[in-house]
Amino acid sequence: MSQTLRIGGAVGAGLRRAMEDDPKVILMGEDVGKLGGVFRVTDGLQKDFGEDRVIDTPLAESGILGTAIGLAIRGWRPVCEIQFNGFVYPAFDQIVCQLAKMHYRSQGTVPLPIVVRIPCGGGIGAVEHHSESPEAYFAHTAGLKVVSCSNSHDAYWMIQQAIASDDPVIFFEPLRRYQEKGEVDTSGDLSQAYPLFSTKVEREGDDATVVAWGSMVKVAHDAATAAAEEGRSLEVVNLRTLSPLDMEPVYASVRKTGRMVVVHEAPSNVGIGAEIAARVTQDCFYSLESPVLRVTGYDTPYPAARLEEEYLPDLDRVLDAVDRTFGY
Amino acid sequence: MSQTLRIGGAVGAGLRRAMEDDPKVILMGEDVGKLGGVFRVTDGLQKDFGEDRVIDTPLAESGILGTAIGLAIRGWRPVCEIQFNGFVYPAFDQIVCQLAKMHYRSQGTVPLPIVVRIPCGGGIGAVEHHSESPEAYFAHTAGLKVVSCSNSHDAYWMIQQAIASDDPVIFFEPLRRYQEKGEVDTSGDLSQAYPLFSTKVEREGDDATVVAWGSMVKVAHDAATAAAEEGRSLEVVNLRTLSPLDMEPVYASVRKTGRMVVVHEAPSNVGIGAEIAARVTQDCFYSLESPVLRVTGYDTPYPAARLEEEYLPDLDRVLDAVDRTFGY
Amino acid sequence: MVNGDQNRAGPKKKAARGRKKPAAAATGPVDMVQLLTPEGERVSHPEYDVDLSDQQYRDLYRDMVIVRRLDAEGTALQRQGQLGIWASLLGQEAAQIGSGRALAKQDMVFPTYREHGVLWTRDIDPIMPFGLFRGIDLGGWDSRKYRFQMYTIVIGAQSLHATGYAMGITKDGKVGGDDGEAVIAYFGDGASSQGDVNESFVWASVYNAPVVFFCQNNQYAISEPVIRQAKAPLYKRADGFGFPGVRVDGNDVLATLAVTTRAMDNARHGNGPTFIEAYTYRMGAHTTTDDPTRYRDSGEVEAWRAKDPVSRMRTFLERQSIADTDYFDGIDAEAQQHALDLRERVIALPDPEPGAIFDHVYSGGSPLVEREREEFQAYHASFEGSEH
Amino acid sequence: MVNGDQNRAGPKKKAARGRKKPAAAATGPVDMVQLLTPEGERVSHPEYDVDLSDQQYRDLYRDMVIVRRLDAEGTALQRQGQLGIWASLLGQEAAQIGSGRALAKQDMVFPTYREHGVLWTRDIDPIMPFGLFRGIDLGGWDSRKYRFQMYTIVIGAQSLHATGYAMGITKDGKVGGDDGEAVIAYFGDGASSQGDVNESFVWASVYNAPVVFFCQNNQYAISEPVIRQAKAPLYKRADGFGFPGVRVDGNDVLATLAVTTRAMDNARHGNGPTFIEAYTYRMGAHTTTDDPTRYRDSGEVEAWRAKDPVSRMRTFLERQSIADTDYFDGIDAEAQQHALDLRERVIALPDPEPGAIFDHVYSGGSPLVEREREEFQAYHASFEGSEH
Ligand SMILES: Cc1ncc(C[n+]2csc(CCOP(=O)(O)OP(=O)(O)O)c2C)c(N)n1
Ligand SMILES: Cc1ncc(C[n+]2csc(CCOP(=O)(O)OP(=O)(O)O)c2C)c(N)n1
Ligand SMILES: [Mg+2]
Ligand SMILES: [Mg+2]
Repeated sequence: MSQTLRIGGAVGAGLRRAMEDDPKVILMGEDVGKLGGVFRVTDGLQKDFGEDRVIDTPLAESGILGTAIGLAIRGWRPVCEIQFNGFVYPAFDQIVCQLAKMHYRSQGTVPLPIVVRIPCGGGIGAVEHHSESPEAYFAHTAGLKVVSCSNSHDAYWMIQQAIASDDPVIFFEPLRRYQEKGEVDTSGDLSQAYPLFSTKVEREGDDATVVAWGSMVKVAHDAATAAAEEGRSLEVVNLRTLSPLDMEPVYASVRKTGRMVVVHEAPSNVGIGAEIAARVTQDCFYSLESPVLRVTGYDTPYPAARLEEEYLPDLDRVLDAVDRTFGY
Repeated sequence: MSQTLRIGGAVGAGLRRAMEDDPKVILMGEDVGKLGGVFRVTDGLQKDFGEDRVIDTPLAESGILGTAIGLAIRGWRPVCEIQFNGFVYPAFDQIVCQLAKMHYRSQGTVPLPIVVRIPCGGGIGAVEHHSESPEAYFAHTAGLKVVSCSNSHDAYWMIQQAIASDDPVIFFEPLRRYQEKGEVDTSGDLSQAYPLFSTKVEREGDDATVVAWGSMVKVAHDAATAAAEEGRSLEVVNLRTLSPLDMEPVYASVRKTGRMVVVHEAPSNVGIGAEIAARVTQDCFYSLESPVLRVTGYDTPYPAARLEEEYLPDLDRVLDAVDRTFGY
Repeated sequence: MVNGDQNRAGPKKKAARGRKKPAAAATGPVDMVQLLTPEGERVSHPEYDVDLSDQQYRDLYRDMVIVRRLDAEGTALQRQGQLGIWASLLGQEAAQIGSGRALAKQDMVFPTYREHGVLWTRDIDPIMPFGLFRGIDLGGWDSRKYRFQMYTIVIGAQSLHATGYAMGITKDGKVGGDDGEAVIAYFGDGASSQGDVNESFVWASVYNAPVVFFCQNNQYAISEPVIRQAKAPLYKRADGFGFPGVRVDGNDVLATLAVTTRAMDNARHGNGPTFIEAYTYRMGAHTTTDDPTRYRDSGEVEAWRAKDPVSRMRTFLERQSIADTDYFDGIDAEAQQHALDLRERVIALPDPEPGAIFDHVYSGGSPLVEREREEFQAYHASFEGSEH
Repeated sequence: MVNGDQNRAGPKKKAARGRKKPAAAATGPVDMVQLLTPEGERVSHPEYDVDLSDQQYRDLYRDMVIVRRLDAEGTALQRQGQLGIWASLLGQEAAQIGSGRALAKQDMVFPTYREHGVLWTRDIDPIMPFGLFRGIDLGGWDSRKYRFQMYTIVIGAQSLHATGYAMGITKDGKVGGDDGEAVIAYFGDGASSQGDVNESFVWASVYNAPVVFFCQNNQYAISEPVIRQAKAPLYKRADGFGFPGVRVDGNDVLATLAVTTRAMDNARHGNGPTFIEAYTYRMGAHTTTDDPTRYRDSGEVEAWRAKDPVSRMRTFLERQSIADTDYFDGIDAEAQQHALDLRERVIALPDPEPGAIFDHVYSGGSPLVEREREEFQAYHASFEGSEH
């Protein structure tokens, strides 16, 4: 079975299926109920599953995460929505000190199967705090798993896999791509879907590797298409899992191409791009024709909306970096 | 003038001098007043400067940071103490969304000269949340400056420089070294002190470079001493500033030695070691005889106290990594 | 800029009395301070009153009409693609003008993102926040100069800043007299759930800070009715933290003025914080991206329309013969003029230079940011002449 | 393990009456529920009472003596280097035993790091938390099995967990009858300032969650007296959030039992949360690393010693002839036996295997952690035979 769904709709469809499959799955967040979320991702779910399973919470993110933890201890499987990326920080303590550590603290006796959904990244002309990419904070936090979907098919399956995971998962959704449509193969079940914590080579190429996730995957594909016109063959790797990283496909790719560019919207400094560069350099030292280069948001706060086009990595900046890998 | 001071005492002496020099400097935190802080760093300051300038706050870290921001807007220069590293997270939102961004948001009209003092790292046999090294979170946050002192002299001067900075500074203190004594040259003034945001080569060597900060600097020096006995000459670089990084001395060192090991207590994944590795690889690609290796805490939550000796980088692990850089 | 006669309309100490003091009719409901009923009737309250000249009454009306008109212009500009988003104050004019006009020059305001009306009362060019909503800056004003902080988007964060600022006032010895300074912190009903807001109550109480918490309970946090935030009336929250809370009819500019004036005076005289819950209603959408028909019915909206803050004031002015049709028409025309002027100037606001991304990250600079700035410039220079 | 006769001592539904119901003397102070004065006099309270058998009175005394003795052993073990740190409950025995004995088997406890007394009432081997204080684990127990959560060190965090758990009870349909489930969340006076604690009040109220917030106001948060946290009495906090708050004499085990029983029953019957402030005193140091002489004087400590929870209960038992010297001596001996047994077993607790660092980071595993585990093992193997 195949369906055409927008990415936002695919997350919603995945949530719906997870709720049907497991009566313990509940949704919590600001405006997720009657409104269906500010992006309508949870549209219709409260109507169909009731206020008991789709919960409009008070406006306090620490409260959302903290009560979700209590609910999970009780045996529920909460999926928390953080309305925008920049509003996850009030919950940071609960995420870093409790959500990430409970399983370890309890010697494995108290898992916390909680998913935290965060619309991520910029590009929609929003005001401050609505366009950030906070994934590095969570990837640096042992005990959390962090993933990012980038197309409808992945959105549909990855959200279900995240919910089925007994580990807490920070689930990033590519905010500015919510409206983009794609084919979703809804047949089969979770066990048949591409594994959640696995990276995927989405386009094969020989000359250089472009690694991306979330909103930037499309940019990477566009760059590969443009490069192909110029006779350069780029391999596009969709990271999908940001923690733990699935490095083998990345290593395999760079061993083939010898060159790598990592693209992300977050600032470069101490970002996930740095980790990939460090690991690739360590494990593929003699395969590298040039250092791993990063194309990222700049090391500034996210700027005013009318500057974001300059701030965010785009096709040209990716191609420019690819060119530079040939300059070594 | 030279004085022998413990590192904790040197921070205290620096705070005292800053308070004498500028009546706008105030201290805030849990137990910083009458008790003098749980490590006695602020001992005697409330007695001498009064409750108005040394403030025992309510037990709420977001409140400490949030009110400090208001006080700074009013023209005060708050120095906030976070009692232990693991308790900074309730203040994370105020730090990341407000402290880091106000100057940018205001187009430079509203500086926030706030220092956040955080005792950092493990090694004291404490319970959970008392032994963490959260510096990567802050270094990844544009708008913050992040430094780490590692000896008495630096402690004395760096805290004063941090307070004098108009930018917000996250100031890490090497918790397990508070009691270690060192010479402090208290003569001169701030303008003559070694610049705050500058890295320092503390021991010259030719064969490999060891980069460290905070508590790990001593480990690096010990490793260099041990290596010297085996005929290997290590250069020890004390990073001091974690954001912005001062990379030139690091590059210069690796261009000389060709090999580098970065040591930190925080987990490796998306840590500052990754950033250093990525930048060194990019800017010194042809100087590297081997990839930059990292010796760090493991990618687990900080373990129970009786496991920390195994968890924390030590002399042997550093030497092992140095050996491995010769294996490429 | 057209921002004319803006005398502070707070209760005068020695104001010439108006022609006649409007008669106070029935007593308002005790659990909500009211001095002007929805029907425009002046009522008395056992504890609060205002003593205003006709001119002051008219000024309050004028303020409300103008900020409503400017706000409508914000919405229109967004619809026309001139703004990225707009957060309308429609329905909350009395709460904002009444509280704003209660402030003294030396007081400091910590707003949310919706306090365009309060901003107006500070003699600030109303264009100031439009850079934020247009996406050309993040606020970008000198909040100390204007004694009006930048808009805060993270819900509740500013309540702690306000409290800290107020603590600073105390440290400066600037409380205790009529010329004392005080702070007002605005936030919404939704914000009352945030840890930060509750922590600010702790701090304000413990340090007896000269701060007034002004909560506009407009009944909604986006789609969520206030019942999702609290079972008890919000104003009751304060008592348990050790300072007084009061609920005022937030659609009654006179009551809001009276209650806020008293609270600010208490603060500036060293008597500590007050929590004010202004009971009002967000007549429009949460912001221009919101569709309120998804979560509330028109009946509710209509019921609140009958309590409109502007029309009740107009009825009052008419009944008391404080103003006539000519006056009202004049104000409407003035408001229209303000709006047209604003529109023109907003549309003319230039985009920032691309390199502005790198400005003001730090006061003391950063080699990383400077390196990125240089690379950025070199990169852009490489396109010069190309079609990029 | 020696953890003998531990019948739940809550008010019996159909308990055989004791020989004589102890006479209630004067009425306790109304702002603090008290049933037993510091002098051991049984007083009545207009709203609260307990109806206990002699055995139950004795059991409460026994509980307090034993947990005090075990606690002293914790302190001693730390002094002797067997523990990294110990957080003593000295002085808070009545608050912990009274509240703990009010719980039903099906109830769930969310403690801080100091609730060793409550733990005792749950029929849990008192050695359980010693792994944490010894530094061999981070708690490490199955909190669901014991219906007693792991100790929480981040101040206030557990109040939200407790509230969420309670919401889950409601979702499970497990409220509304005598067999309903309820939750008790412990925290300190200092914790009352944390955003999380206040947010948990919001949540509990809005969802009418079956949770009791039990705040042991032991007058200090490390060195800071409660006046640094609040101007108003803490129990008043609840009212503004929409649920009842009550202050109980936390050194009175009977009053604490009575008040907690009522609150838990209300919760389990679907009547929502209660906030209990147990007014008590931390007689010892904050933890073994603390030196309280730096911030409080002995006079204050002595004044509180006169209100000791254990001795007032002993006086009561003596006066009412519910127990005699033989009994007391027997309890002391039993407590001593418990302590010696505990000491022996604590000292015998083995250190974890080094590789335990890598266990249980994830339920579903992680290639990074596994790689590090392997490298760790290879690295350690390389030292084998060496003097390392
Ligand atoms: C910390 C945080 N969480 C979520 C949001 C998204 N958000 C913006 S406004 C709003 C509702 C605010 O409601 P209220 O406090 O009542 O103020 P109002 O908009 O009604 O004036 C929400 C949830 C935010 N800005 N900050
Ligand atoms: C978030 C956080 N901040 C600071 C600390 C350090 N700390 C541990 S106990 C304590 C005082 C707690 O006081 P209170 O809540 O009254 O509990 P008590 O220790 O008196 O039982 C502090 C500040 C902490 N554990 N967590
Ligand atoms: Mg609202
Ligand atoms: Mg206490």
